[in-house]
Order: sequence, then C-alpha cells, then structure tokens
Amino acid sequence: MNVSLILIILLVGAFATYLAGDKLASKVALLFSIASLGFSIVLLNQYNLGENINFINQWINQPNVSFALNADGLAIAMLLLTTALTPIIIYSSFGNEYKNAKSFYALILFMAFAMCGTFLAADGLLYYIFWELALIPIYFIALIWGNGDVEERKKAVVKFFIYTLAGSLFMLVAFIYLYQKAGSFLIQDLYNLNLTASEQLWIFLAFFLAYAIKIPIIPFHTWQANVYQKAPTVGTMLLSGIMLKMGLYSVIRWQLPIAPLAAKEYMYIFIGLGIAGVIYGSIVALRQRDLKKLLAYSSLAHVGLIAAGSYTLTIDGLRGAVLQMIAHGFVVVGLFFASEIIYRRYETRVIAEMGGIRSQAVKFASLFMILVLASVALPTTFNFVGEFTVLYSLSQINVWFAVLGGTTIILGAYYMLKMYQHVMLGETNAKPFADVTFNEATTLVIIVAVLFFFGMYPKPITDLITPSLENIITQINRIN
Amino acid sequence: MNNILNEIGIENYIFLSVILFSIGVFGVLYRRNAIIVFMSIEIMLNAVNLLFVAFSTYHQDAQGQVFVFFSMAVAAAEVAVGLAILVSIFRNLGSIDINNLKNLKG
Amino acid sequence: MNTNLALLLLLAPFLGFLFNIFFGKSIGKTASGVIGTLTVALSFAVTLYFFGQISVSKTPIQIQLFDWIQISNFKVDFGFLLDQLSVLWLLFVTGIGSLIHVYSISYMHDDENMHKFFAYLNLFVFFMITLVIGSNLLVLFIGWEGVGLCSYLLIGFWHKNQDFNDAAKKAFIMNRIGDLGLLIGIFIIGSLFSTLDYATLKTAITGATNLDLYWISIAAFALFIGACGKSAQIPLYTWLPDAMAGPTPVSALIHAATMVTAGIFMITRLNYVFDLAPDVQNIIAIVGAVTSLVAATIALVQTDIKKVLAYSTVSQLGLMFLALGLGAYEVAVFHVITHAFFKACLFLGSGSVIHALHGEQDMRKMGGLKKVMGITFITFLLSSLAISGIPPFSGFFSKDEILMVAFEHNKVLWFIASLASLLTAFYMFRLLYLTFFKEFRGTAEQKSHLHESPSLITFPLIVLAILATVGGLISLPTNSWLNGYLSPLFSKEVHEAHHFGTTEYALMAIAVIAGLVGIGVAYSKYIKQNQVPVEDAEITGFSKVLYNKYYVDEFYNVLFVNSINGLSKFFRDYVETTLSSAVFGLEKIANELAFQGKKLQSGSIGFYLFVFVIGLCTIITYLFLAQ
Amino acid sequence: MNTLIAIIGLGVLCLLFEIFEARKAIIPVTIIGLLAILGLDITDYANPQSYYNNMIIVSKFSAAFSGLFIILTIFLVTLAHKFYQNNQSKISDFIAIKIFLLAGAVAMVSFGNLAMYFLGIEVLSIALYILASSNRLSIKSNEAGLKYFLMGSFASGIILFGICLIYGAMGSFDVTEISELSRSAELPVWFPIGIVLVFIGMLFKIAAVPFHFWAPDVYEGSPALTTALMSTLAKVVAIATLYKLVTIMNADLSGNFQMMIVIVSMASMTVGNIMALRQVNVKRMLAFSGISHAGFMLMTLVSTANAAGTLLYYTSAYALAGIAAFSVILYVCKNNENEDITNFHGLGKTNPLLAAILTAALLSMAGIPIFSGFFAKLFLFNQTIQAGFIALVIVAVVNSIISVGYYFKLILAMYTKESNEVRTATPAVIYIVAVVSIVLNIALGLFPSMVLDLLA
Repeated sequence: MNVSLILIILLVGAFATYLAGDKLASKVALLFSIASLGFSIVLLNQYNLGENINFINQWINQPNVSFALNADGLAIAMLLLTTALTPIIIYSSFGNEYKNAKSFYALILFMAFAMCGTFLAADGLLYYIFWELALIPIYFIALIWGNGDVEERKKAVVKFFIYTLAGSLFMLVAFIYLYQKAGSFLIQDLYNLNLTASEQLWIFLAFFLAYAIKIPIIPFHTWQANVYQKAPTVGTMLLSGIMLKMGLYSVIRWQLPIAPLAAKEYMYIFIGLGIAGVIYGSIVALRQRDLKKLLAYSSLAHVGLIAAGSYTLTIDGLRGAVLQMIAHGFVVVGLFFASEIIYRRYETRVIAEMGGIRSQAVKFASLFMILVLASVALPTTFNFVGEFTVLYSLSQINVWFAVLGGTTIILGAYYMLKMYQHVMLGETNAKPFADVTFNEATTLVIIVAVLFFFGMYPKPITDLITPSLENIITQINRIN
Repeated sequence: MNNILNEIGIENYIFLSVILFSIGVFGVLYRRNAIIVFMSIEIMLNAVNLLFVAFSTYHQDAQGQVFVFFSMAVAAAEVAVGLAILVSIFRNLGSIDINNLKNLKG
Repeated sequence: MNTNLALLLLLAPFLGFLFNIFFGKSIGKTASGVIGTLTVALSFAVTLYFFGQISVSKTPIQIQLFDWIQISNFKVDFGFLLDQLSVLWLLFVTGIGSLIHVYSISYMHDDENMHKFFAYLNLFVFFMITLVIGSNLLVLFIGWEGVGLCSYLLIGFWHKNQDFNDAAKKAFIMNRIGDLGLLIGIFIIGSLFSTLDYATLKTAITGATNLDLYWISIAAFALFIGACGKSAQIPLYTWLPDAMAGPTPVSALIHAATMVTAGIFMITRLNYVFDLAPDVQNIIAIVGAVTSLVAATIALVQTDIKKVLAYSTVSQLGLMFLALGLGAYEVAVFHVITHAFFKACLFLGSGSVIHALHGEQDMRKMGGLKKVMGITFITFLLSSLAISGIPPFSGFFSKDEILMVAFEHNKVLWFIASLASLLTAFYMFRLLYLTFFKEFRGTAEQKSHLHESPSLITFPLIVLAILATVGGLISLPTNSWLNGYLSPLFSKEVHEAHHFGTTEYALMAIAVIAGLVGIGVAYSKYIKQNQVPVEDAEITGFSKVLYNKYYVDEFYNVLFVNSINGLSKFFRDYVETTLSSAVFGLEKIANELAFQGKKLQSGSIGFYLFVFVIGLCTIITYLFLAQ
Repeated sequence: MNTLIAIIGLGVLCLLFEIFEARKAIIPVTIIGLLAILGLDITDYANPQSYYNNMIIVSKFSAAFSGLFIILTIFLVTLAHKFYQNNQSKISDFIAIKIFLLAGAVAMVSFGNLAMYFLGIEVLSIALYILASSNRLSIKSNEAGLKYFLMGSFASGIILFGICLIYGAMGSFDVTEISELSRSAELPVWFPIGIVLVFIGMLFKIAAVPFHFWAPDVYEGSPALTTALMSTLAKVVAIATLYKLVTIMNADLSGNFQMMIVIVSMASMTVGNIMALRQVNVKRMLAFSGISHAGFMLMTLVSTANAAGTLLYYTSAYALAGIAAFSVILYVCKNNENEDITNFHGLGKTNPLLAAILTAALLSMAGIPIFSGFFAKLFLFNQTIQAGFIALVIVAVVNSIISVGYYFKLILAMYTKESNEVRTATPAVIYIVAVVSIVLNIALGLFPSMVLDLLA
C-alpha cells in the first residue's frame, strides 16, 4: 500500500472517464476523484501510524533516474489539497454543459494526476516530468473549452504555455547540472551536494525563473490575468486553486534546500519581490472591470505574500506559507465558483453589469460574503491563520516587511468589499437572479465549512506539516 | 623506380586538379543552362579522378584506380537520372534555364 | 462549571444568531426579536453570576479551551480570562445590549429583514464578548475584527442604498488600518515576550529587568493606532459620523456604548505595557485632548440630530483617551461606563424622535416635541445634564475626575478638556432646545402623526436615564468602589481618592460653571432669540468650515482614495500593458527575423550553391589558414 | 552483411513481381520481407564481424541503426500502399527504389571502406533524386528533383574530393588502416582537409546551416511520401554516417573543429526554428524543423565519448514522431495538391484520433515530457553539459522554446479553427502506421533504457 496507487487511480480514472462517454463522464470523474480523496485519507492514516508509504523503483539506468515517490507530511498535505479540491471542482461543474465532455473531464483527472505526481516526486527528473505534464491538460482545457474570442484566447493561452515552458526548461538545465554533480536525481542526493556560492546562485535563479512564472511573482505575472479570464471557470479553479501551489510547494521543497546559500544571501530581494506583488496586485485589482480578472489579481497579491513567507527561511514563514496555500486554494476556488454562478445567470463577467443581486438571492449573497471575508483573512477563517503566521515571520525578518505585507489587510478589504458592493448590493437588479441551486449551495457550503473548521482548529494540519518543514529548515541551515 | 610523377612532383598534380575542380565549381555557380552546370560538375568529378590516379601511382597502389571506375560509374548513373529530370522539366517548362526554377522559395 | 458557564455566556448570542439567520424569517418578526433579546439577556444573567463570584473571590478565572495557532517560539491557545475588567465590561455590554435589543423589537418592526437585524445584533454581542473575555491578544483580535464586521453589516443594513454601503465600507477599511497597527503591535509583543497571553505577559513584564524599552514603545504605539481605528480618534475618526447611516439602535449599541470603547478596553488591558512607554502615553493624551476639542467644535453646527451625537461620542472618547494617556485607567473606565449609559440613552431617545417623525433627522424640522413625547423628553434631558457634567449626574463625576487628573499633569491639556466639555454642554442643549422646545417646524402631515413611542421603546430609555443619573455612585471622589474593584489590574499604584483641598473644589466649580455657561449660551441663543440653524446654502464663514467637518473627508479622499485609484488605473492601463508587450516583443523580433529570412530563401540554385561554397571556404579558412 | 544482401534481393524481387503482373502482392510481400530482414539484422547485432576484407564491418552500431532504418522503411512502404494507388503501374518501381535506398542506407552505416561509403551515399542520393521528381507532371516536383540533384551531386563532388585527399594522405581507403595511420606522427596537411571536405558533404546531406537551403524547397516540392522519407530516413542515415565517420576516423577533434561543430549546430537550430515560425506550408515547416533537429543531433558530435546511444535514441524518437506526423499529413492533404495549414482546420472535430496523434507527434518534437522527444533532448543536454558546452545547451533550450511556437500553430489550427471541408473515410493503413509509430514513440519515452542500452 503506497502512494503510487493514488496516481494509478487518477490515471485509470482519466481513461475510464474518456471511455465512459459524454453522458456519464462527469459522474465517473467525480467517482474517481472522490476515490482518490478517500485513498489519500487512508494514506494520511498510514503515515500517522508511521508506516512506510514511499515508493522507489529504478527507471532509467544511464542517466540514473528512478521512479521515486516520497510522501512526507508536507507532500501529503498538498496531496489532500489536490484530491479534496478536484472533486469539489468537478462537482461544481455539474451546472454547466460541456461539449465533448468525456475529454474535458478526462483532462481534469489527468491534470490532477500530474499535479499529485509533482507533489510526490522525490526524483528531480520525475518531478520535472510531472511538472510539465500538468501543463498540457490545462492548455487544452483553456484553449478548447475557454470563453471569449478565439483569437484572443489563443494568444493568451499560447503565451501562457510558452512562457511557463520557457521557465521550466531552465530549471531542467539546472537539474541536469545538479545531476552531473550528484550522479543521481534523487532529492536526498541533491540535498547532500556541496555547491559553491556561485553555483548555488545560478541554480537558484534557474529554479526561480520557473517558479516565479508559475506562481506568479511580479513581474512574471503577465500571463495570469488573461488566462484566468479566458479559461473556463473549472480551468481557472484548477490553475489558481492547485497549480499555483505547485510553484510555491516547489520553492519550499526544491529551491530553498538545494541552494540555501543563495537563498540566504539574496533573501531580501525575493521577499521584496513577493511583497511588491502583494501591493501591486492589490492596487491593480482595485480598478478591474472584469470579475475574474479582479480575482486573478487578488490571487496574485495573496501568492505574493505566500512567496515572501517562504523566502524568509524561517519555520514560521514556511508553515504560514503552507497553511495559506491550502486556505487560498479553497477560498479562491469558492470565489471563482461564485463568479461562475453569476455568469450562469447573467452571462457576463463585467462588474458594471451586475449589482442588486443580494436582495434577490439571499443564500448566495451570504455565502459569497463569507468567501469575501475569508479572502480578506477575517479571524476564525483559515486564511487568517495562514496570513497571521506569514506576517509574523516577516516581522521577524524586518518589521517593515510586516507593515508593507500587512497592507494586504487594508487593500484586500478595499477591493474585495468594493467588488462585493458593486456586484451584489444596491438597488434590486432588473434582471431576475435565481438563488443558488442545490448543487451550487452544497459546493459553496463545503468550502465554507472547511475554511471555518481549520480556521478555528488548524492543529491537525500544523502537526502534519511541521516535522517535514523542520527537516527542510535543517536542510537549509546545513553547513556548507 | 623513377616514374614521371616523382619528377613533376605530386603537388603539381594536386594544384592542377584543384584548379580544374575550382573551374568546375565556378562553372556550376555562374552558368544558367542546366546542361552546362552538369558538365561543370563532371569537370569537378574528373578533376578528382585525375587526382585519384595520380595518388594511386604515387602510392604504388591500385585501389585508387579502381575507385576511379567506381566514381565514373556513379557519375554516369547520376547524369542518367539528371538528364531524365531535365527532360521532364523541358517538357513542362520548355526551358532548362535554372533561373526560371524559382517556384519553390520563402 | 465555570467553563460551561463561560461557554454559555459566549455562545448564547451566537446560537441566537444562527437561529435568526436560518429560521428567523419563518417564525415571524416579534418572535425572532424576542429570541434575540432573550439570548443576550441570558448572557447578562451569566455575567451577573460571574460578577458576584469575582467581586467576592477577587481571583481571575482562567479557561483554556484548545490550541489554536502554533508559532515557532510560542503557541496561541483559545481561552478566556474572566477578571474584574472583563466582567465589568461584560456587564454593560450585555446589559445595555439586552436593553437595546428590547428597544429594537419595536423600533425595527416595520423592516422586512428584522430577523436579519437581530441576527447581526446577536453576532455583534457574540464578538464583543469574545473581544472582552479572550485570554490573549489574538482572541481579542478575533472579537476586534468580528465587531468591525458586524458594524459593517449593520451600517450597510439597508444595502439598497449605495451611500450607506459606502459608509459601511469606509468604516470597515478605516478599522482595518487600525487593525494592521494592532497586528504589528501583537507581532512585536509576541517576539519580545514569546507570549500573547495577558497573564503570562504581565508576569513577564513586571518580573523582568532590562526590558527592550525601544521596541516596547513601538509596540505600544502600534497598539495605540489600533485603538485609534476602533475608538475613532484622530486621524482615524471620520468613519464614525458616517456610520450613523445604520439604524439608530446600532448607533446606540455599537457606535456609542460598546464597540468604540474596545480601544480603551485594550489599552487598559495592557496598561503595564503602556506604563513602560511614557512617550506614547503623552501622544495618547495629546491625541485624546485634541480629538475631544475638534469633535466638539464640529458638533456645534451640525443639524443632523444623530451627527451631533456622533461627534459628541468622538469627543467623549477623546476625553477617555486623555485619561488613558495620563495613566488614569480607572478614570477612563469610569467615564466609559457613565458614557455608555447617557450616550446610549441619548441615541435611543433620538431614535424615538426619529421614529416619531418617520425618519426625519434634521433638527431644523423638529421642535416642540416635549408636549407629545414626555418620557422621551425627560430621559433625554437627564442624559443631557449628565453629559454636560452637571452634578449630581453621573457624567459630572467621571468627567470631573478626568479634568482633575489632567490638571495634575498638564495645564494645557486640562484647558483643552475643559473647553471641550463647555462646548459639549452647549451643543447638547442646543440639540435639546431645537428638538423639544418651541413650535414644531415639520410638515403638517408629520405633525398629525406625532406620538409618544410605545413602551418597548420608552422602557429602555427610562432604565438608561436612571443609570445615567445615579451611575456616578460607583466611584465617588471620596470613596471609590470602582478604583478598589479595579486595583488588582494595574501594575502601578492607583492614585486614591484625592485628598480634597481648595484646588480640587476650585476645579469642580470651574467644571460646573463651564457646563452651566454652555447651557446658558444655548438657552439665550435658541430660546431667548429662538434662532434656528440656517439652511446649508446660507452657512458661511468659519461655521461653514465647521459644518463641513474641517473638510477632512475631502482631504483624505484627495490624499489617499483618489491617489490609490489613480495609481490603480495607471498600473492597469500602462504598466500591465507594457509588461506584457515586453514579453510579446521577443515574439515580434523572432517573427521579423523569420520575415527577413524568407527573403534569403530565394529559390535560386545559384545563390544556394554560392552560400554553400562560401560556407565551405569559411570553414576551411577557419580551420587551416586562421592559425 | 546478410542484411545488405537480403535487402538487395528483396529489391530485385519487387521488380520481378512487376514482370509477373503481381502488383497486389508487392507491398505485403515487401513488408513481410523487411520484417524477416529485421530478424536477420538482429542476428547481425548478436555477432558483429567484418566481411570482404573489411569492405563491410557489421558492428553493434551499424546493426542497431540498420534496424531503425528497416523499421522506418516498413512504415514508409506501408504508407506507400495508399499513396500510389492512383498510379499502380509505377508502384513496383517506387517500392524497389525505396528498398535499394535502404540498401544504400545500410551500406552507409556499415561501411569499412571509403569506397563502400561512397557507393552507399550515391545509391541513397540517386534514389532520392528519382523519388523527389517522381511526380513527372508536377513542375514543383521536377524543380525539387533538379535542385536536389544539382546540389546533391555538387556535394558528392566535394565528398569525393575529400575522399581523394584522404587517400592521397594515407594511401588506403580502409577506415581501420586510416585511423591507425592517423594516430601516427606528421600527416600531410591535406588529410585533415579531406576529412573536413567529407564532413561538409555530410553536413549538406543532413541539411545543416549554411548548407541547408535545398531542404525546404525540396521537401515542399517532392511528393508527400518522399518528403516523409527524406525528413525521417534520409536525415537519420546521414547523421548516423557522419557520426560514424567522425568517430571511426578519429579525425582529430581539435578545439577549432569542435568549435566549428558547435557554431554550425547553434546556427542550424536557430535558423531552422526562426524560419519555421512564418511558414504556412506544413511540409516546408517540417523541413525547417528538420534543420533545427539536425542542429540538435550535431550536438552529439562534440562529445563522441558514448554519444552513440543518445544519437540512436534521438534519431529514433525524431523519426518515429516524423512518421506519425507525416502519416496524418498524407491523410489530410491527399485530396488537395497543397499542404497549407488551412487543410488542418477543424481536424480536432472531424477526426479526433488523428488530430491527437499529430498533436502527440508535434509535442514529441517540441520535447514535452513523456514523449520520447523530451528524453532525447534530456540525454543530449546531459551529455553536452558533461562535455562542458553549457552555452550550447542554453542556446538549445532557447530554441526548444521557440520551436513550441510553430508546432503549436498547427495544433491550434486543428483545435480552434472550424473545418472547411468534409473528410473522406480514413484508410486503415494510415491509422495503423500513425498509431503504431506514436505508440512506439511513447513506449520509448516510458522505457528509454530499451534503446539506450543497445549502444551503451
């Protein structure tokens, strides 16, 4: 019983979904995603019982590549995030009709497969392969099922693909270089390398390019807003909910421990970039006309904060970053779903064309409100726990970082409430707005429940991730 | 043994054939008529053949001469094919000026 | 036992909230109102129990529930601390809370979303309780933000009016600015003392030697910013007057009695921190004094009955901060309590008036109401006397103590404060005269409907008026029960009831005279010469500046709001496009190259061969002739 | 050796079938024959030795590559079945020519003597000239043929001259002797010159910059099937031979020489990719992409230490992807004379499977993981970095980014544009070839050791 089974379930699920045909595809996909969720919970148990759930197997002899999956607390946390969000996302899409649904849902599961692989891989090359694989399904999802003018969409999506690919290819070069040094791609061997400062700097930068584009950290974010806007909401959820976290996770798992000297040397620059992202993203979000674009920039701001937290190289920073990753994953999925709910009724994403919805759809208004509050990190929501920890870690580096990063508290409230006011409040809208359906309600309620539960009781997650984060910290602080 | 080659010196043979070869090359470069281009190529090949013979004498070794036959046969085959192509081009275009053949470009 | 009771105390309003949200609409307005009220009353009962226990045992009750947030050098757990301060606060939070709930049952009865109103009120009480009984700064922060949220929800309760929504948003965001300060303070305290728990913190500070005073004062300052946001002090006070957009009971409960005093609560809680930062204390004192004066001046010319009360609240809060800054925490607390009584009463009274006039808030259209609205008038009068500091009403004692402390420390501050209280007396009676005396200036249609409010409204008024009258008894200058009760909280010795000498009596006299002068001026102006404030258009000179609140809002708009929005527009339209075109630029270059390259691919064999030969020659040269 | 003989025998057989009026049988028999020959080749792989006093040296290297050639030929012959159905009369000739071409190819990788090498290269080239111009009535095809012929024979002249100089310096055509002699001290200056001339001739054959100009025109002009053959088989043969030459003659890879290779390979990949960006004709686009791939393959030459496996892997990955792509192109462009991208509009809807296959092929060429193209690049980069040419790798990386641009142009056309014509029923062979080749490609990706270890 080991983690490879998760990947198998999802892969088989993808094929099964494709074969199930357009009628059944969504159901089958949901089934398999739930199965994977259940299984990852089983894994969690085994892990807590201290059983060995890792999987390693020689793959290529020359060069020496092995199929190594390694599930520590951190990986399992991210695994749970993925396998929990996937069914939610799939379930949320029941309200839409997709042509050629079988391919659509198959791609979703395949993407989940790739992302889980990325989180689990303990071999550099394997990790890289999963990393790239995750790109292909989202590319097609955004391209084929996306919305808006085809030419525009093509431009945005191709830019996204090439841009991200460009980043990751340099990471590949870095990995090969490391391989030359270590004689293997296994993460443990890479950790044990003793690289000179300059080597570390170059490797760090190569990694950074890949991650900064994926996360995204300004000024590498230009692909984001357009793709979010053009992609179908399901795709946007996958991108913002899980895929961004791949980048952040990789920073913690690969970049920092492998090149700690560089990370320490230039810490301020990268924290600064993250915080700049916070402020920039928040300010740009203020004046967005398109709801999804606004959410995209808000998510730019949040991930900026998370990145800043990770680059503090303190246990608090990392812990906060991971907590915030999970929290943000849920809340952003909820918010994008809310935008989709509006779109289903009003056929528009332009904020100016909305307004006066609250008086027609009370349930929806309340749930949406809660999500907004969660995203501005109101205490008792999960996001507060993460944001608090991150800001605390920043204040440990330099209190001004905390002050600047903390502006997200103010600006975030500003643009989110402004958005809510113009989308939901005001004189009753002329166009009728049916309140949430059962499907929509349940989806949102699940998300909200998760946010509140872990907001009041994050201990389980904290206990899960802390040991592995401490290992990583020791890696970072190792003498070399 | 004193054969003529030692008196003249192998270098001169090389120079001669290089010159011939170059003439061929220039012919190929500057002539428009496909037939003449063929002939220039033939000059190139024959320049080489000459050098082959020279070397084989120089080394007192027959391989070179054998090789000449190879290359002649090959050249013949090439020309056969080439002429065939030319004929069909002439059928289609009514000219064999290679500067008229610019449909494929960009 | 205590744990369960504490949970009951906390969760009763929360359950009320849940119930009203989910079933409120179905069970009908009155029922939901009653349930909302009962839950708060229940908490009040529990509070009374704890009050008894504490005042007997004098030992705080600590309750740990569960681990909450894990930080490297400390962990924050979710727990309660019930001591003298928190229980005292609970008393008037839940007490006045339940009174206002009763009031609202009648007041909000015409509103279709009454159940939601009560749900929000309950939620507010829940968060307020959390804020008060939290055992550490982070639990306080939950309540802190929670009450902010509820005030947002309640100010924007009539969400169809975007102006109200703007006011709500403004309140929330200005609070958030303060919250950031509070957070920073929490961070610094956390990293200095590795704890956020009040008890541990207190021992840590009182026990410790060679404290890092520099950082402590920074922390104190940050915390003070937080308090400014919540308690509407300069520069973060502008949200409070706008917050009057909400229903009047909300103004009474949140924006007069309870929430706005959270800042004072926090500073009193952490008095041992602030005692270590004298500079910050000075700042607090000055800010408080200035705020009280500025707000009072603005209140002089306002014509909206609730706006006047709002600015008076700001000014009173300023006085409390003055006291805090001078280290007289118990005095501040005393004024908080008395203020809660009379200000709640005033707001509810104004609400009663507005209710009678069907939503009319402009004093220029009122007058002569004392004939029809007897009870409202009486209660209003009593509270006005109290706030004006006329003995023997409660306000007299509390305000007088503040002035005395001020006099001891700094004459200037004392003068400002006295001036402020003089003005207070003036504008309060201006309000009183314009509203209740002379002839009714409203429309005949309104006149026909004039009526005294129903008992559900008058009952709370009466209770509060009584409290406002006798509330001073809890801390008489000579023997103060309050000071004794609170003394365990304060690290430094509470200066006991002042030995009464001539100065003290002189000060008292001055204060009273000041109050009377204010009243007298108002009387001559509005009764004798029976002036009525002119229409907005005709306001001129300095009073115009006052009427427009010194143009502070406009100033803030230009300075912050517009600049940020402009920046946002600039980023959106220019920076974003430039950045993305930078990426597309590379693509363009490649395409241009391709375009040029296609010309090279000319299709001429001659050229191809030529390049072939050139390449050949270059390679040969490079390899053999270059050496 | 047996392989070579068998192949020629098969070629003759084809011609005989023509005489005996058994055209229907030709393709099946050829395929079966080729499969048999593949078996033979495997036995050759098992016991390497040399024949006819070193005229032919069968080594693991030659056998492995011959195997690849044979497999490619099988695919091409299978495709031919549909391609020539409209002019049945020529079929035997074309098949026979392909078989002889294969013979030349095998000779080129298993030569032990420059004479053999020269013959092989000429057999291959002449066969290609014929195939290029095989569409008599089309001017394009004629032009392609002539261009290829003129430049090809010019290149042959260069190669011949090079051989001659080598012979002059060494007095022998036997590669083993030459390599022994070349180790000895002072050599006449014209020995390295000869090597370089031969090298340049081969650069022409693999269409490396600046000897690449013929490729796009010829690829575009020739019949699609021939283009497929050129871009897969011919290119692979050429690069393999070049590799063998460089290794076996251990021509002194002096710093300059390596630098030359590096520059040429950089130039090839860059020019190829940039030029491909603006192409509308798919065959032409793939020609340029072939040029850039030639540049990639040249990277193996800078570190010949144990690059053979890598080269084999890269070539098979590239060729298999190429076959898959061309089988789709053959299907799409069957009815219309041009191969513009517009023909691919809406293929994603009208024929999802083929569209998916073409996508996979292109992704493999672009080097996206799980397709063998990615691993090919990976191993290549790995080796090159090992050899210390990091700059070259960086350029290669940048190029693979550019390449995505035009590969995706085709994918986008298939999935986002609306179809402009009704598709005819798809012949089974297309499916078979496409599916089998792409499956092989992915299999290589999943189990790279399968191929790598052949020449490890």
